[in-house]
Amino acid sequence: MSSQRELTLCEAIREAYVEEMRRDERVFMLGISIQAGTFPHTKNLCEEFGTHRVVDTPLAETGMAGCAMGAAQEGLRPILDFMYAGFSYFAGSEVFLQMGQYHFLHGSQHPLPIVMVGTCGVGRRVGNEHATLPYGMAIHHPGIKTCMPATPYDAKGLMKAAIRDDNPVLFLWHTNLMMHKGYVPEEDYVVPLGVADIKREGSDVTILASGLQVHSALKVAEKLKDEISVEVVDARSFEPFDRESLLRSIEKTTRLVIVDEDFERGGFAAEVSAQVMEHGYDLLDAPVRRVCHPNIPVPGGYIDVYTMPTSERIEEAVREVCR
Amino acid sequence: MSSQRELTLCEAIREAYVEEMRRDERVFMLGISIQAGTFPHTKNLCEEFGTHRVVDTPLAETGMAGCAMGAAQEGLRPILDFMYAGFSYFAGSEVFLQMGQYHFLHGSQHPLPIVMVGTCGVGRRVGNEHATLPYGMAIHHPGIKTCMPATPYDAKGLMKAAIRDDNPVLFLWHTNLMMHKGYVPEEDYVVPLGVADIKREGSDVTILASGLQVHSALKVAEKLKDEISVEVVDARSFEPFDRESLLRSIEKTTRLVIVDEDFERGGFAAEVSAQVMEHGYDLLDAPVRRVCHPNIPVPGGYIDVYTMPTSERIEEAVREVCR
Amino acid sequence: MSLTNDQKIVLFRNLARAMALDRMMMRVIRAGKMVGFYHEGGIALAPGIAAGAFLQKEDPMWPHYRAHGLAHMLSKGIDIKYYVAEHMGREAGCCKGRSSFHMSFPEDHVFGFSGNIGANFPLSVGYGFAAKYKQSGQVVMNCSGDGSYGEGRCHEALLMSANWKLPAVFWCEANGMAQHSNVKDLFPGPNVSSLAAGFGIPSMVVDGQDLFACAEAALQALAHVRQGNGPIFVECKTYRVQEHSVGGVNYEGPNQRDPELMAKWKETLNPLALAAARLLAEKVLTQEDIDQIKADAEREADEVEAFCEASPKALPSVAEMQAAVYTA
Amino acid sequence: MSLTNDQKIVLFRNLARAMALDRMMMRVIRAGKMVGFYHEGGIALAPGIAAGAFLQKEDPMWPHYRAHGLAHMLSKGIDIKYYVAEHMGREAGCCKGRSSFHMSFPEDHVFGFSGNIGANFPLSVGYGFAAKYKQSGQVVMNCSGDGSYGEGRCHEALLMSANWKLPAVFWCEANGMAQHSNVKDLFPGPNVSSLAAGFGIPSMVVDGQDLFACAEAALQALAHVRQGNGPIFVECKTYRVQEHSVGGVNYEGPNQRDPELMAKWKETLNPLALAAARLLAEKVLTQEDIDQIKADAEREADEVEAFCEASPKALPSVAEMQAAVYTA
Ligand SMILES: Cc1ncc(C[n+]2csc(CCOP(=O)(O)OP(=O)(O)O)c2C)c(N)n1
Ligand SMILES: Cc1ncc(C[n+]2csc(CCOP(=O)(O)OP(=O)(O)O)c2C)c(N)n1
Ligand SMILES: [Mg+2]
Ligand SMILES: [Mg+2]
Repeated sequence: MSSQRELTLCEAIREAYVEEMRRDERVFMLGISIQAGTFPHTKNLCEEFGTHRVVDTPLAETGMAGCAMGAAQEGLRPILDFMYAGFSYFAGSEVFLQMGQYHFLHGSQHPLPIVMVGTCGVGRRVGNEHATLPYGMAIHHPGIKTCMPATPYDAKGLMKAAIRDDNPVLFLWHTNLMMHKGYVPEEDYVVPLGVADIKREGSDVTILASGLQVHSALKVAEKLKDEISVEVVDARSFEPFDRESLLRSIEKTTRLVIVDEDFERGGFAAEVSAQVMEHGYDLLDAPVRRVCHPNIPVPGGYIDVYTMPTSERIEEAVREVCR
Repeated sequence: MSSQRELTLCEAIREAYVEEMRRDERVFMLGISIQAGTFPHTKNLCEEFGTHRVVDTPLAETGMAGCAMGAAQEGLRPILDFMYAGFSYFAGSEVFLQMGQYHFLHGSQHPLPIVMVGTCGVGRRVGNEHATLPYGMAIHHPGIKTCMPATPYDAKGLMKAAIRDDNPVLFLWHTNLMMHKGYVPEEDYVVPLGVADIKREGSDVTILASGLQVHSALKVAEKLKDEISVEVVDARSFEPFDRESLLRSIEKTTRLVIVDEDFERGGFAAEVSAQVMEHGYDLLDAPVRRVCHPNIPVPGGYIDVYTMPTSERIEEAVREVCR
Repeated sequence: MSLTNDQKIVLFRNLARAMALDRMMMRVIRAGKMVGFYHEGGIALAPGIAAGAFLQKEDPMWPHYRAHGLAHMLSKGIDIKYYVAEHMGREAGCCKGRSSFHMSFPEDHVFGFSGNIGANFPLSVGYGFAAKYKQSGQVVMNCSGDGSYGEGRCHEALLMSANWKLPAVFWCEANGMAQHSNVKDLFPGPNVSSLAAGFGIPSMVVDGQDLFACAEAALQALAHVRQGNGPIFVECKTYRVQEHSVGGVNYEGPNQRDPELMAKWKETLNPLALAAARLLAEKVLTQEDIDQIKADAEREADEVEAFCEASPKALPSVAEMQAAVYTA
Repeated sequence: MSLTNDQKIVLFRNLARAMALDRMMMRVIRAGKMVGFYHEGGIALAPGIAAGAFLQKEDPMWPHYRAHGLAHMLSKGIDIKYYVAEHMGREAGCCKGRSSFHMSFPEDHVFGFSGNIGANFPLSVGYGFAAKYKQSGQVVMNCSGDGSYGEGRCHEALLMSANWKLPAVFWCEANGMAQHSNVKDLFPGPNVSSLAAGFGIPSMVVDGQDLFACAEAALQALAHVRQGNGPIFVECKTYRVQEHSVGGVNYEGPNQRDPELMAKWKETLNPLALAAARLLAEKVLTQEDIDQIKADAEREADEVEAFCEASPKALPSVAEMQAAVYTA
């Protein structure tokens, strides 16, 4: 037994790839410089699967995205690696307007099983295209599922769910978590899309977070534990979003802080706040607060760590809703 | 005096172009087939301004968007016509990630005075790319101002404000309003970006709407006038958004319905709802309701008129918040 | 490569059918019975017939959107009445009445459409990639207009196809126009197929009014591709004798197009008339045969229209549609 | 076109400066004093020096991102210490410490950067368009790598530039690599400049290790462009003798690159050594002059580093930044 086996988040994702590619010959990967492995999640995959299933492409994001869509229409199950998720904007029409809408608009006869992956997140001092987290944009567009793990365990399980899903899934992770270690079972398991996870129980206030911010939230919960009992809900998946679990948590705590590293305006946090307004208004004892990236471009330099939702900003919001 | 002079919305926009192009030689237009005039807003502009200021481009949206950005960096003031606003997704990186962020990321030394225009909106039975309203996506991305007029008067005034603004502005209009007629003064006037307009006063409930939906809201207000006194606030500009005017209205009415023809999830309506949660929680006597395009791709066929926010759906929401 | 008489007759019959359907679509849209757009084919349908003529059911095809790909699809053997029904927003529509101008025939490997011109290019890379991956022997017929070659997506597709030697035909139906612009004002050279050489892709230019020349070019291109030589580019020169889309202007830049020139083209360059003359001269068909084929084509078009009108308007509930966004 | 001795000396000095700065950047990033990425230039900096050498202040330039465009910018006469300070997140940074690897010298018509490779192409269309619109006589120097020519944006830019005869040089620094791929696995031919012909754009291929050959090519290209002949494509063949970006692997596809080959290139193809040998042979400079130039370059690099370190880290408040998104 290997209940203590620890992998990095990248290794966990890689393990999911390997298991699913063994299981299903239709699964292949394409992206820029994935054979060499720009990031460890694709490292040495060619050794087992060959260059025809782990395909390096030219710098050509629309071609890559279209290749994935067309191959999916022809019965394959592509994993499309954008390297940095922000590069997906180069294929804006394919990724946000076409991929999720093709199935419905064509009479729901032919789903497109595509997984798009990319790293993203603030705090690496690289700014803009290399940091942008496109999930706020993705959830706005019908037909694309979107998720982001906070732990290696969730990463492997969500990735397996994504690869087995017949719909397009945008699977993101935070650059600062790539080397984050944690327990990952060797056996086959799936973390379903659309199921949130209570990462810490509490009774005074709920923090909804995802990815790296789950860890910031946990830090705040730990710090405040003698004063305020904080429940940390990991959204895990933005679309489908597990509203029920969140409402159950709020039923208990009556207070909500949403932590979202993406741009605040018109993002995931706004959507959740609006949904809670509509479905949980009577549960609340204080207005929902958002802690997001401010509405400024993601700066590089030393600044970007100050614009992300820090533990200080989260703590402040928690104290405010508990006042 | 011509206080009764009526123009269509397209004519009003065209008049703004003409006046601003006369005033400022740096203003030019580019787009696909704008010389012939795919839509009347550019009809015959070449006669006065020549083909060097009213420029037809190949089908090449990234080239067009980049051309506008580069020309703006070199001191010109481009008006970039995407024809249908949904085509802007082909230049997703330029439009949403670069254009609004260039100024800030480069030390706020050199603004980019660009106006992007496009028609959009549900209800023409053409579906998807020809209907998609990209303002929900635009407001999510810092640095782009975004507006949409409901009347020819506002169209001329907002367009002049947009052209004179030193920042990128995405100026949209609803396809179904292109031929909508209304009073437009001959003289020079500006409708500032970021100022909402009360299109009808009321005291029981506020409807926030924009574009075509202002007219649906007005219809509902008229229909309900003996039962419920509806105030119709026209957002006019999504970013900057005039939160103050909205909050003043809610202070009076204590109830809010947001009508938004864009996809519901993570859109403008979600953002407004979240802001009202944060800044107007104590003003509300009922939870805010959204009436939006459901989270499905914009269908074509006869269906799309059933998915847009109809008067019936708006009325239902109004009655619900007033219960 | 030369065509058999039987092949010529099929091609001719299909062109007659496509042109009759094109006229029917015009009647229908003018009568207000169509939802969405229609972009008349006019005398530009020979290339589409040729493009579809020699494909197997399994060979993926992206039809050029002019005449909404009716020529391509019927030539490939698809029963297009379900697609016409789609244009009329009917339950019988191939997209369940949800799309207005998208087609969907996944079993015939015609997977759909997009309102964004140029969307075909990246998708065709995927079709070709899959063919190679599966070693299925499929070939890809990627049809679009000369204007579409402005989009950078064509570059990425030409590049990937050439680099991976994908089995794909870049089939360009060059009518010299793109919406309200003359392509000579948008492209710095006489043929957009000049792009192919930069990628080492062979190309040919064909008279798009000559149905049989187009068909021979298609055969030659498909042979090249099926032999594993990688992609090929075929540019068929044709004409637009009417406005871009029904109800729009017929301009090029700020100027109206010359109506006399278009009338002359219409008269002298009708591909069906040109093909009929050839078949008569070669004694492949008699005038009676030809008249019969044309009459059959008209009747078929009427039947398609009647079929569509008999189908109820598609008006699913929002809940039904919400359940149709994802597959389970 | 031949170069004067004075021109050769300036070019040589600037190459020495750029290579010293490149080494300094490597020291700084390895010491953990840099924020963001650095992509070492190594022996690939001669093309950048040539690209910037003959431009006027008003001529817009997009520097290739390798060695972060330091060579291009200093050659154009820009005081790059503010850009280096940007890399160190300092208040003296040309973007106020907000960008890590973006440059901004609007008065020198170098307007910025983007982390998306290929963003240069559409922007350069805008620079060229504006030059024509204003009849300013400006020319555009649009520099990027061979890998960047995968992006469809290059197609749209080549097309528009050719179509409108814009005054633009497409300057390609072809090091045969793109991240962890060999360009021969990404492009189906020996030269990406083969793309130019499809648009009727003339092109040339130059030895990128020969500083003076690059400079002569730049002069020739600029003369072509300044005479109103429209765009031109120059491909400089060069080498990458280290990993793509500091800290990454040095692979091509699944295989490690050959370290011996790279070591040999480094030894035999150093453009500064090659240029020095020429200048000595032609008696333009003595060994002492050369040593002095190199020593000056090292000193300058140290001074730049010291300047940056003296500047405080930029840490504006969120409120300050929010006020900086729009201009009033
Ligand atoms: C991305 C995008 N840009 C612009 C348009 C508008 N548009 C539709 S068809 C067309 C012209 C296409 O020309 P071509 O490919 O030559 O086909 P043709 O109409 O001549 O047969 C244009 C500009 C569009 N639908 N999508
Ligand atoms: C749109 C986009 N895709 C991918 C990348 C990742 N990337 C950065 S540099 C690079 C290689 C560029 O190669 P080339 O243009 O030849 O320049 P070189 O590094 O060889 O000098 C890649 C793939 C990116 N930054 N942007
Ligand atoms: Mg055409
Ligand atoms: Mg390279």
